[in-house]
Amino acid sequence: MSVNVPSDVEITPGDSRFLYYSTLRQFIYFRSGRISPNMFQTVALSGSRGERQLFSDVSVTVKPGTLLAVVGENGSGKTSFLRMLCGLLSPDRGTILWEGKDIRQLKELYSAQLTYVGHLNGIKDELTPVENLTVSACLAGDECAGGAVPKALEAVGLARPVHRLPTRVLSQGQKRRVALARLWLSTRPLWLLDEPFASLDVTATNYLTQRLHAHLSHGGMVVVATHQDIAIPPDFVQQLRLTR
Amino acid sequence: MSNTGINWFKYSSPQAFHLLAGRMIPWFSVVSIGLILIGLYIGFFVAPTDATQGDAYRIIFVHVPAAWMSMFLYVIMAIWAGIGLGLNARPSFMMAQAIAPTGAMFTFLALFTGSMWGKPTWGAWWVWDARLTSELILLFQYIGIILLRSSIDDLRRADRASAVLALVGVVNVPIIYFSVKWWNTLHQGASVSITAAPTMAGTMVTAMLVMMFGFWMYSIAVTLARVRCVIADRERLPSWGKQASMADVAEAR
Amino acid sequence: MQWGSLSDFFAMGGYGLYVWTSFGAAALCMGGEVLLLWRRSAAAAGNHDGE
Amino acid sequence: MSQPSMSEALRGVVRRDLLLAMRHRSDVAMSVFFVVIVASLFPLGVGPEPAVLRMIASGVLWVTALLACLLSLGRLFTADYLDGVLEQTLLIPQPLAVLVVGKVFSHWVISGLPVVLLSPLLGLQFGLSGDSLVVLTLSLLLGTPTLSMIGAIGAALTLGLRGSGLLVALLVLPLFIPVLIFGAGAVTNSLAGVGSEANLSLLGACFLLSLAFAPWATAVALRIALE
Repeated sequence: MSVNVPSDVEITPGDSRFLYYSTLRQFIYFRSGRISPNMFQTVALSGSRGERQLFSDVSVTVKPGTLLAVVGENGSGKTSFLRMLCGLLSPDRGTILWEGKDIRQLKELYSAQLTYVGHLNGIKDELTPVENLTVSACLAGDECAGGAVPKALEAVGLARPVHRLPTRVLSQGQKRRVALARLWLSTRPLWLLDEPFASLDVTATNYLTQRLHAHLSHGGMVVVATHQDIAIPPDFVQQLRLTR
Repeated sequence: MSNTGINWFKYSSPQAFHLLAGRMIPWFSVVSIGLILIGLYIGFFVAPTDATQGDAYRIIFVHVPAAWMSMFLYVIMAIWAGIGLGLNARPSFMMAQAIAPTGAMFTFLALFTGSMWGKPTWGAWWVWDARLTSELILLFQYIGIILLRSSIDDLRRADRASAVLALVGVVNVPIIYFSVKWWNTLHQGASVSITAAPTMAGTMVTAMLVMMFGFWMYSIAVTLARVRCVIADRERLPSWGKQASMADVAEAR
Repeated sequence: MQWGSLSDFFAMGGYGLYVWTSFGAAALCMGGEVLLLWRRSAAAAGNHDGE
Repeated sequence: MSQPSMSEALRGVVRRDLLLAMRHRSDVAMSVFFVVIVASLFPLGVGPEPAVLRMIASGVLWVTALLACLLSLGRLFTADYLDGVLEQTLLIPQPLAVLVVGKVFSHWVISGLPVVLLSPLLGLQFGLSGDSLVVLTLSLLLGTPTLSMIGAIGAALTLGLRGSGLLVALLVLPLFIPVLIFGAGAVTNSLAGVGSEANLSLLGACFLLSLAFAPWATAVALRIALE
């Protein structure tokens, strides 16, 4: 059970423009109660699936304005790790801290801080993209009124005529775009994305990268489980490799 | 085996418990056999023949303790399940798992001996009496819990899901009892009643109580033995898991 | 002791069938459970030795 | 923060599920048709004797309602589980038990309410009249939501398991028994002229009790199922 333990990797974005921008944005977020100058940590986190050990003693800190790329081969527990960070899966050992508090104590208060786009799209085949997005954004407490939803769908490159089709008839990539469009509505500080680039074409990948970049420079935090490199300046990125 | 990162030592040590249970089982077995033998002796040779029911009443020496244990074990199982859910403690889930089959066995026994008693006394193998009916439903619940556990592969989920079901069931048991009782009295009146038991001789009560304690000790012994099996079974699993993960690695390369 | 003879004891005042079936079932259930557990734990122990 | 209030979230869940049901009207129609056909089978099996039919009416109609609820339990969480909506539902910053109430309510509207509305008609088929028809409808109105709530626990526990359809029946039917007894008893009593208030208030008690406990137990079971 050998484990790669990246102990608290701290990233200080070197770009001066970024610093200025993110400090300002963070201040605004902070004042609006959306984010505090704090972080998201896991402490000695261990997980298993069934009786199979996936990873152990993972301690990592995600600071505002940084992206944590979770990499590892298939079956190394990336999805489990992400679900654990959401609070969907409880770790065998260790704790997950948000602003220094255990997320198990925070419960719904913590859920209100994150947007999770999982391996499954979480959209209904029978509903149109607009309906899907409206309902899920309203339920999650994101902006869902008026033109926000169509605008978000256009931002991921879904043209107006597609908005009114049942999602069932869309392609895999288009469905993925609908799921990811939630990120254009989300004002949550923490985004947890499981293979967001899977089945996306180059254009959509660019849109998403830009969106992630914008979120980071607003002082947001992103955790991405991914196989591919993300075109985001390495200053913003730290990597966590899960190994058995 | 000892060093495979099994993470269930964190709350208590099942291995120590495994040993302890192994030491306790003989004692409980001996006491149980002794009590049951004494109970049978009193029941068959000391207790007099009942004036109204003849010797058929002697069935209660096994029927009543079995019925008692069936309900008692359900409550104990639910308590272990509740502790397991509350504290996230694996050993208590194992206890709940170990109790269920014995409880189901006693429930079946209570039903079987009940109908054996009912035929000569009431003239029918089965009567939709409140106690019988709720006992039958108790059996369904035991079976449901065992089936639910066996159809979930993931141990952690199996533990917790069957614990939830056990707790829901424990709320349901008194409700069922009273509902059936009221239904019964509303439908057919009190033509048949087992609550009006004949005043029992002291020796009869003694025999019944001794038998009950005997069954109780038996249940403890059997549950401990089964918990040992459960621990042994689960202990083997991580090694399978390890092999499986090795296979995965080989496949990935 | 209210039993005159062994056959009296087995007859149980005419209820022998019911009484002995009940006690037989109890013995069978409990004995069977013990036997099954015995075999299961023996199998588990055997596996342990094998490792 | 612009968090939706609890009632808004509840309405959101209900609206989505009802919208989905509207897109799947045939599902609703099927459960209605099932009830009608099962209820019609009994006179064919038992014989057309009006006195006998009147005697068995309450039991038959109640068991039919129970089966209809059971059959539709599979729809309650499975689709959401498979497309990931359930996962997202668990992450909604509201108590999960409240959202479960929303899901169960829409399940009841789709599968229970049609049976309630249909029951006077079916009661007529069985020769019930006047008072007992009212009592039948009322007992189903009080009882079917309870069935949906209890059923939700079973549906959540067996979520994603092989053979879950059969398993859920085995788990849930014993828990349905009190509701069945009080519901059918209400009608029988009204036929006998005894007065059905006691049974109806017991049904109400069952409803309140399950409203207090079942959503919570379902929420726990859902979290377990999604681990």
